[in-house]
Amino acid sequence: MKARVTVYPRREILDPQGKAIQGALSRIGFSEVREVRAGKSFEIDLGTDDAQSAGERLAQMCEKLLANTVVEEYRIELVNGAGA
Amino acid sequence: MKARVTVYPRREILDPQGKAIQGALSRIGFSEVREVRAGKSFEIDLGTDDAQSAGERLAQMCEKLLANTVVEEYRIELVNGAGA
Amino acid sequence: MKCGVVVFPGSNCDHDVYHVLKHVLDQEVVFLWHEDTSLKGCDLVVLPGGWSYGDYLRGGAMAALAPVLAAVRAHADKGGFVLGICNGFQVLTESHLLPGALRRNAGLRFECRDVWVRVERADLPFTRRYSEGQVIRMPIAHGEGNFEHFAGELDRLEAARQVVFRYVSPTGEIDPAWNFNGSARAIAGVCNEAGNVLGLMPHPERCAEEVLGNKDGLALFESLAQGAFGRLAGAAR
Amino acid sequence: MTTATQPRVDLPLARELGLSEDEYARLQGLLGRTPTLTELGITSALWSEHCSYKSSKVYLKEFPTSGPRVLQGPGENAGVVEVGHGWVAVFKMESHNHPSYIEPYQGAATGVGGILRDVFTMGARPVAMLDALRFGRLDAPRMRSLVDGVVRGIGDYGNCMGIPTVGGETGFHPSYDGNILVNAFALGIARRERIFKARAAGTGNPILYVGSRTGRDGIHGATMASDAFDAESEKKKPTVQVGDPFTEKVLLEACLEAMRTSAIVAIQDMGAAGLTSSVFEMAARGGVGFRLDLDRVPLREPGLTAYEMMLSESQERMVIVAKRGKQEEVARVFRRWGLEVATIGEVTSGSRAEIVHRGKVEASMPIAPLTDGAPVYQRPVAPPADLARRQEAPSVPEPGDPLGALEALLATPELASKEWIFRQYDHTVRTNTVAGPGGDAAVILLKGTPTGLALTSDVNPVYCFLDPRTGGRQAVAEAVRNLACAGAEPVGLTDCLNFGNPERPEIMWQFRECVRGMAEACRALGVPVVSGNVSLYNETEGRSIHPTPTVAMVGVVPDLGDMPASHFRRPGRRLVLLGTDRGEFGGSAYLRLLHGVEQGRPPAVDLDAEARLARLLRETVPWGIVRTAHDFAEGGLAVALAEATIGAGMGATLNVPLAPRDLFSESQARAIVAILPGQLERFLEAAERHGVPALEVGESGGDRLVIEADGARIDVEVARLREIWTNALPAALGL
Ligand SMILES: Nc1ncnc2c1ncn2[C@@H]1O[C@H](COP(=O)(O)OP(=O)(O)O)[C@@H](O)[C@H]1O
Ligand SMILES: [Mg+2]
Repeated sequence: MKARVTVYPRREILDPQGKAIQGALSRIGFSEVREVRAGKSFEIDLGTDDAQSAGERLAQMCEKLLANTVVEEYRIELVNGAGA
Repeated sequence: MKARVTVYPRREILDPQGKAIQGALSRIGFSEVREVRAGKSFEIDLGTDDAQSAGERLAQMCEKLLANTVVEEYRIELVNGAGA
Repeated sequence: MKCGVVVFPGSNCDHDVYHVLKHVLDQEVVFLWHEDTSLKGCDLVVLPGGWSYGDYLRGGAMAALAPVLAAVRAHADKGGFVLGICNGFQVLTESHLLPGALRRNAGLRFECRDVWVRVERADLPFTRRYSEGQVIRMPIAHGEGNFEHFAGELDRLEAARQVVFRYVSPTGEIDPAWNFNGSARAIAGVCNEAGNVLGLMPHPERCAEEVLGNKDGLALFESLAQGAFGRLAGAAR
Repeated sequence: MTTATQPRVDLPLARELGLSEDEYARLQGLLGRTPTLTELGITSALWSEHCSYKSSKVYLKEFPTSGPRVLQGPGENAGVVEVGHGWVAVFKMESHNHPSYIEPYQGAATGVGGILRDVFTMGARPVAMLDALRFGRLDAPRMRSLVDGVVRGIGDYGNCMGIPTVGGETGFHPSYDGNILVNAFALGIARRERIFKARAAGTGNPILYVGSRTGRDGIHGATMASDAFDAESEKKKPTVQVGDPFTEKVLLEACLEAMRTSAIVAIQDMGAAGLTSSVFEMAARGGVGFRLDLDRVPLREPGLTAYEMMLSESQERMVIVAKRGKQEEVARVFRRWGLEVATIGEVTSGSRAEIVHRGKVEASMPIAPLTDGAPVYQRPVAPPADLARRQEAPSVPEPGDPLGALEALLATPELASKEWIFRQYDHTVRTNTVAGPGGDAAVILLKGTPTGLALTSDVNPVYCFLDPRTGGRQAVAEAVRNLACAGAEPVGLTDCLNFGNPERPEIMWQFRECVRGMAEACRALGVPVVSGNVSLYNETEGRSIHPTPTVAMVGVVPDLGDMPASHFRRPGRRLVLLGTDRGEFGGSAYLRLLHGVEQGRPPAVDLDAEARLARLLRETVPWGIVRTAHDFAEGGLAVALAEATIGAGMGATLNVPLAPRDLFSESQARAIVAILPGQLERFLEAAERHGVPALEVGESGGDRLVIEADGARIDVEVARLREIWTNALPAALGL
């Protein structure tokens, strides 16, 4: 089973990277872009097919390592093993 | 309309970050993790509701700025304005 | 004072700290390996600068989970001295031994230069050889040193006097132009509530010898050495 | 890929891989049969320009390479020079031009990784780096992002390794619009008796593979580096290698630790042409054979063919010949650092390479004819047809407003401060940096001694273009002068000879002339060449770069206590102008950047005058009376004085006997020094004794730079110059 974890700076915290990208996009002609948020994405190949336990394990991984919850929030999406 | 762009190192190219994260996860007890790929995620708020033109513009943004296509590949997902 | 310098794979200021403690201040120093579970009786543990485990995720994130950190935590809980410099500071925030988080510099680039830092507290074992409000010059070299916390938490830190160093102008004023990495409230270093754990982004070990043209950082190590023996240990041997 | 789908080995394929018809015939002759695909790949890599130096070898022989301090000259992974107190300096420079143009971040990063491995493979701990960069015009396509990528790549790699980048140089010129140069220099130190060599020996000794796994990245990088650029190069994208500085850092620590076990016979990094060049070169140096079992090579993905494994340029890998029975001692060290170790073969008697994969002999070839016996060419040489026109004396307009001219020069990316770049490099880690980037030479402390090592990198490609012989002399002379300004005696140099397509006679002429000029200067100034690198085919769509023989020089400062700065630090110091101005403007910044003229003969290089100036500085610096010394380079006296005052915001007032225009002349062998007031006589006496023209011209002090020259006057606040000079580069980059 595969999963995708996305980690973003928390909403209430500044995102200088997102802002810089938005600025750069607008300078090269994409002025329609209203906002960019920049985060990280992880594709994780898990050795289990049990969605329930996978979800729990992934949450632990996020809390312990993948995200710094002081300033970041995370989202977990399970991807069907076959579909990935 | 919002979009999510995900940028990953191309498959055949070394992904030191993914490798390091997989190693760290395994050291702290998540040895079931077979592989981690590490990439970037951008949430982009576009000033248009036309999915067709949005898709084209986003592809241009990726080619020009968001991804370095020499070593990275990207994926674009449109998110319904209301749903995001 | 027996000092331990932790070596993570990827640490690269370990020898620099070792050098100052051992050859400039004549203290007893040992290296501690990231897999060690004992601190070998050290009074002071230093987490040095570098890129622990490559730091490809976030500075200090992986090192915070290393076996040696459990021992460091126990040492800190008992009131032992822990000093984190640069990457060491990141390890301490990631392991919640210190509050806050260190994010990418606001300018999104690595910065190496001298900065001016104001000593906000001179009553700590780390700072007693400085005076409160003293402005010192120290080198910095990092890409992720932008100190961040929620407004409420920042207020709490200020109230508890946990802010130890701030980036300032050469004349000591807080000024966005001199807060080169965009840290909240220009915070360059913080301690824990008990004052026995200190983390800072600037490198005191890089300005502790005359030949390098700046000795402003030496007093930090002297403060610790003096604390342990009630006098300057370097002079005692 | 299975054998069945492998391409047929024939001349067209050999050509595609970069071999000429003659070379292919030569290989067939050597083997007495048609080569296998693997053998063909190996040969094309070993006989590539990058690995074999086939076009340059005949001229490189002209360099002086020995001297009383030289322990190892060219031929090993890096040169080795004694620097006193039982220490040796180990250094080399390498180019990573083509990879950096294709992917600037990874190209520059892996360039740094490669040069560091060259140094620590010799048993030395890397302690300092320089980077010499040449970019095109900032408004050329992709150029701003190339600058950004290269600088980030160098920074991220070196910073993570914890090795300070203490200096370098950065130039901009249209000739690099389509072909930038990234030259990386690394210096390591070791105890004299602890140097390791890459010389395989001992029949039956195991060959170990350590470090990262092998992937398909960078296959045929050496061949790519030996090819000109065209639209086709785009297709070669998959050859991009990705650097992993963390793995390199642990590899460094593990190698240095393993070298203390006495279980290592020889060690070599896998650089260009990966496993092929490392194993063949080690065997060739030791005069032994080897057998490799490719089934044991650690792979990143399954299914690599023998061909791919032999030619992969995956980074952060080393090959070790261990003492038989002691390999476990070595392996333990690497495992402790979290690195993989595999025994992939052994040293054999005789002189052949046997490479086996999946039970099949993939290569069986003699070693020496492929390495030492690689083809050598004496390519046709001819001066360019338009040389006379290039060298025609240009007319030199008077500056109506000397201050305006100075400000305009300081505002060009060429002459502006490079702080935006070097602030992204950690230059204080290791706590040895006594003089970091921003001055003439960088100086690092040799811990535990009063001694310093001074480093500098120099070349003026415009001079080399106008007159390669003089340009070659000038690069060496300027480096010696930069070192002398720190009171350092040069002990050796390494170079990166970046040129266009050697198959063009005028390029080979440039090459020959530059090398001759360098060799003459090395002899006259007593500096041996101990290592170096040649990068040819720097050409895009038929347009060659300017000849760019980058020189990186290392010197010894006996006692750091007396070292002058390259800027004024205190008021009241007497300023003395050293050397003679001849009003020389050929190839000058003044003509090129302010008047768009790149023409004329470059300033003459009087090697004897250079030697005398250097001796004067080296004698007087230890007296402690020379508090500032700064040489004149691009932009002449005016720019040099601006730099000397900007450094610490300390002004100066001078009156010089020069025509206003000559404030910008680039005559060589000149410098400005600031002398302690009571010591002026003593200094002037020494200058006279050394035969160096010296003239007291003013003193330091105040916050303005005031220069009187034959009625004209520059009078400006130093702070204003500083602002122009520091903001110019970020502004030009659009930041
Ligand atoms: N790419 C770079 N990396 C590090 N330092 C650099 C770089 N480019 C220039 N510098 C530094 O900027 C200063 C000025 O460089 P340069 O003009 O080449 O000096 P000089 O004319 O004295 O040889 C030097 O100290 C040099 O080390
Ligand atoms: Mg120079």
